[in-house]
Amino acid sequence: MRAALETRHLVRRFGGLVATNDVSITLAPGARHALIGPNGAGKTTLINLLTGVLTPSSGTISLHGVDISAASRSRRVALGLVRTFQINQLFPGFTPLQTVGLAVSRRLGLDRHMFRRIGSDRRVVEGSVDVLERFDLMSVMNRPTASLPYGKQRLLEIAVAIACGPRVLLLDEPAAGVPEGERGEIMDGLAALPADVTVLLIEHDMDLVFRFADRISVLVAGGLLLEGSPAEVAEDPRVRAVYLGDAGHG
Amino acid sequence: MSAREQNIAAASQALAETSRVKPAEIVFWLAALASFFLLPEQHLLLSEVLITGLFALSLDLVLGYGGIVSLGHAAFFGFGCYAAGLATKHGVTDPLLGLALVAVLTGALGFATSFLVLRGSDLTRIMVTLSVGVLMGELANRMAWLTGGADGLQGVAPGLLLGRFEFDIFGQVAYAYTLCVAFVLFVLARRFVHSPFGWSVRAVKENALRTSAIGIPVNRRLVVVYTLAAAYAGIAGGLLTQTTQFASLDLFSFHRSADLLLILIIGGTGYLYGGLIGALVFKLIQDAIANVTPQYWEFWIGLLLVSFVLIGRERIVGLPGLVWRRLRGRA
Amino acid sequence: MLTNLFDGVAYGMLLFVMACGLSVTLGLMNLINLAHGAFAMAGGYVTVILVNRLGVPFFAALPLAFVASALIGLALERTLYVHVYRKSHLEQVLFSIGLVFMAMSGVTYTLGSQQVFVHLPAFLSQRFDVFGVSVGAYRLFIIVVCGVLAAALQFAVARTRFGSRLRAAVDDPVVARGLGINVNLVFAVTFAVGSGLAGLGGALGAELLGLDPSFPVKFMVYFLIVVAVGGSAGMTGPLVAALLLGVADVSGKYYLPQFGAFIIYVLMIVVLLWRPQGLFGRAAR
Amino acid sequence: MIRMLPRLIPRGLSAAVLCGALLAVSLPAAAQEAFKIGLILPLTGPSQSTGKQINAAVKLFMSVNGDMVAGRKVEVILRDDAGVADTTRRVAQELVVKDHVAVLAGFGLTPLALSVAPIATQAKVPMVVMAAATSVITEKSPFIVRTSQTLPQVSSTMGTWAAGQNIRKVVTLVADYGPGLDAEAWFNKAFKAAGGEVLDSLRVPLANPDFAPFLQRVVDTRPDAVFVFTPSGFGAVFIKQFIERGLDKTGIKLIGTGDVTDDDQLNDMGDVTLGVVTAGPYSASHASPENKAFVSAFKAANAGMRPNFMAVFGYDGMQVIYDAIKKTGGKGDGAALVAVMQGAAWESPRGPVAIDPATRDIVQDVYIRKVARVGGELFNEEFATMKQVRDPAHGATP
Repeated sequence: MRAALETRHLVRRFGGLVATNDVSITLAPGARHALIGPNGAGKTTLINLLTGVLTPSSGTISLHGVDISAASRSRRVALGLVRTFQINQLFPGFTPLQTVGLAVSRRLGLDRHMFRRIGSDRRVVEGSVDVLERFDLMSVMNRPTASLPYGKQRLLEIAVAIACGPRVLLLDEPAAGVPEGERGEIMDGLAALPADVTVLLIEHDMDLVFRFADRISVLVAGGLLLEGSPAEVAEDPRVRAVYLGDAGHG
Repeated sequence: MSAREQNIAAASQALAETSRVKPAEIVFWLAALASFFLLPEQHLLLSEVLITGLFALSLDLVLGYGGIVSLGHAAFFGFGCYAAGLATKHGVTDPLLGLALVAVLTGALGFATSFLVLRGSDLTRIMVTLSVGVLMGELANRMAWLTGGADGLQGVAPGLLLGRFEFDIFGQVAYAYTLCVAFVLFVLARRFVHSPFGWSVRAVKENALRTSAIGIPVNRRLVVVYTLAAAYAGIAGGLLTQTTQFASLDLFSFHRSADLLLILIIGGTGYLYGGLIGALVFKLIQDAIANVTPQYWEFWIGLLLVSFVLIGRERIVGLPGLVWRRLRGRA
Repeated sequence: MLTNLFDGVAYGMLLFVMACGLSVTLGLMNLINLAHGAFAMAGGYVTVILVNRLGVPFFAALPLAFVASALIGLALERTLYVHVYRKSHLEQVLFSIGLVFMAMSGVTYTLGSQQVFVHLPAFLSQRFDVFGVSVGAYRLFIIVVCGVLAAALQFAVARTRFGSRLRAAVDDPVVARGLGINVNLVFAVTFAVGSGLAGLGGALGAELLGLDPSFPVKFMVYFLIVVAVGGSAGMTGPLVAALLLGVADVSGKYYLPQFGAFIIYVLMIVVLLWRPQGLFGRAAR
Repeated sequence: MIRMLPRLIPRGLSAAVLCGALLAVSLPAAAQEAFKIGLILPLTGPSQSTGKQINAAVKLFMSVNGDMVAGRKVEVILRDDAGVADTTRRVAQELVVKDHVAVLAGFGLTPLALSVAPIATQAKVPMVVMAAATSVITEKSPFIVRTSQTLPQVSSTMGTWAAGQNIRKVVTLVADYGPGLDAEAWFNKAFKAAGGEVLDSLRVPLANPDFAPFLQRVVDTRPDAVFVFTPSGFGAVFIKQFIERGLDKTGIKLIGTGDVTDDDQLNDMGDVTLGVVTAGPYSASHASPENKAFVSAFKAANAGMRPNFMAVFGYDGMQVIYDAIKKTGGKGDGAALVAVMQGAAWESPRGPVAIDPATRDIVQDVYIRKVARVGGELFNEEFATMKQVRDPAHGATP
């Protein structure tokens, strides 16, 4: 079986500093894979390498067998690699419906139409409703994004990504900053992710990681410390030493 | 109807709602049409307002939708003016054909210079647009053999409009022509901003990072909208030359671009009518102030700019409405 | 031609003194201030009034021009500018254009629109030869004064306590606040000094560049070029940019009078395309 | 609704033509009201001093001569164009269409005058040019009459005079726009015709703040004299830098047109202007009873402001218009007014002047003057006169 996402010996240097050190990760299709590691472990650099913000110093990235190491950002999205952001990157003046509608239009290749009204194509409306229903955003679909509660904005962040029709989804700390009371919504949102989408989750919230992931990779100082099932990771003394014992401050 | 079908109907309606023609819009254009019959003495002024409004609309596409701060938009306006004048002088006397030619040429200039504004910060963009404006003005000045230099482009004599109507000294034909062109361009712009492409341009302004993350090529969108806006500005300039039969270097001046920004701020950005309404209000204010203190009206324009920023546009524009509500509430 | 080089350097130095305040306010407060030239104009007019009407000696008028412009700058910073720091660049542009318009018509109203000049002391109007290069005394004076100022500024930013706070505040205002630096005070002082320097530049330049109410618009582009090309990180960039601009402008007009007006703009566009953050700018902010 | 509008508009067009025809018919009926003069001046912007001077002179003329001529009340409608040509054009058009003015006057700069020329022709309204000085203007419409000056007129006078003063080699330095090029071309032509040699012709961009590099070229070329034209206002900077560069000490003489040593600004420019020789049609110190009366009345009415050449041009413009109203008995249409303006001659504060019947351009004495301090003030002291100079450019090429 071909891997959904695979990195081989990925290295990124900034001058003398090695931010990503020989990272090889393989995600099977439909996997729920989590990436954890203390601050400064190189998680952000890795996600930037995967999405094309940075180019690797050496090593390769492939998506369903296609080498995307040098592909542009929008090309990667077109191939099905989509991300969310740790800090919300939304359109504050758009409504959730408009936001998702635009993403769906793009997915359907309708975004270059200049003289057809957005939503005049029924597939766009249906696609948008699918996503909004899935993440329980129908009730707020016509409110400006900036006025939504933070939890809903976080959900929208994921919803937009799903609206792009990803085959592989990178979730960058989806629960970051979400107040305790709205955490349940996020958990429900993650549970509602389509089963055929491969997910790489980067998260500090260990509770969430262990409930969600079936595989976990631990990143320390730019390199991969170990990879295994949640149980294996939880029991590994090295992980406890470098990370779990420190989780409260991570 | 199932819940899902209801949801789809609701979403479909909500998406259609944003681009629905509102009664106020119909009133606006009916008023514009009525002005043609009811204000024959104001046709010259109204033509100028409309042309300025169209010019402001083109800046709105760049600024209000694309989020690019430009201080040199007059470059395209001026280029359009000269292009239209030169086309007329060198054989393309049909006004509509000339306008089409101008749109293509200015669009090409916009396309070529759009790559300059893609890079860098707001300051860089301001500098580059400002410089392009100065350079265009200087070019027009230098190429006096072609443009007439500082004396302006003389002897522009457009042919009959549609082969039938001569541009008369009262500005009747000029106003009718300007009104028609402005209306057509407005309708096209309106369709454009409500299209998926238009939304993707707005998205770039709202959040470029997210826009690229959903796979929309940000730079290409900006290039297209910049090119389109340049063509619009060029057409506005072309209209000015055709209706006044004249073009001058002042068209490129910094004041034009600065006034234009003020117009857009008065009228509001990002809903297309801002330019047209702003141009009208600006002209009225300019006339009113010029009647009181002809030499120092610039001071009041400056004060207006400062107040708009410090007090906030909403509060100033909303003031009449607020007073009205207060009065009505009391009555 | 060494005389041209000399003239270009004098011109560039003048531009540097006028524009350096702008570069700091841009770097520090992320403020695009198109009204910077208005402070230079204020300094110029203060000098003209002091010297021509009140008979104050030229050398006494220069520091007074600095103080007056700095006070105007401080007053405006505290009352108006402080409200626009957090606004968008577009609003800052509009706001400062508005200020320029008000300053211009204010001066026209009170002092008239004609060009004015400072009556210089006689010995500054001399001209002499240095190693065969013909040199104007006033231009030499400008180079010396501005050179000393540039050195002093460099020292102040690099070595003094205030300078280190300034650099900290430029790098990261949030962190600087956390370290107990009164960022507001740093802003205000910097703005005032920047305005004062612009005023001093205006006072020095009135004679060379001509002073009339359209001064802020005429030279706005030049100031912005200095900042945009030089970058807003520190004093070296703007200084080099100003000198480049001065020399390029003067020699362009000398050797290629037909294209003199194009050179600086083309140069600037090329530099900004090559390095959008300016010659000495930081990679990103 | 929106979709219907385009179909409505062509119908609006034909109605427009109808409206226009109606208005055109109603025009002559307005002729019995006051005689309206549309005065368009740059009251704001960089050329505002021109507007200020002419406006003051027009007011003075009307207070001296009254506002009733040949039984008609004369009314001046003053409009500001800020020195922007398309505004000038629109304002002129409005004055003709809405206010039914009988005469258009003013026009501070060449492009402003040129932009209005087609309107004068189309509406058959006389257009009295009171400032703009490029030769070609009067050829652009048979309704244009000029009472100011032309640059070929003064600069060719200077060229001829200079060649007779032991000045053999000259560098010219002009502002790079229409009038500047006119000045350059006609000075060179006259100077060369009289045996002189032009070493270099420099053109300075109008927006140029620094003359230094251009002056350096002058120094390096070592001519006997440098001939200068700058629009009034720029002259001061130029002379400052001329002195500052030490050109006066190198023996290079400074000659130019009267615009450089504008009477209005001469005192502010200071002693550096002493000895500068210019050619011009008017000096505030012109010795004639007409001028003495004019200057003192002008100063009295304008808080001591000294009249410059622009003021006299405006004053004479009103003279031409008043004369034309008188000669046509207050009943003449545009063509009749222009017809009587052609060939008009009178004694102006600047000396004897006339309107050339063939070209409708001014014929006047051009004086060679030198800046000198008289009674504590700086003046352009006239010391040589070229009698009744016509514009040499009409019908000729430089």
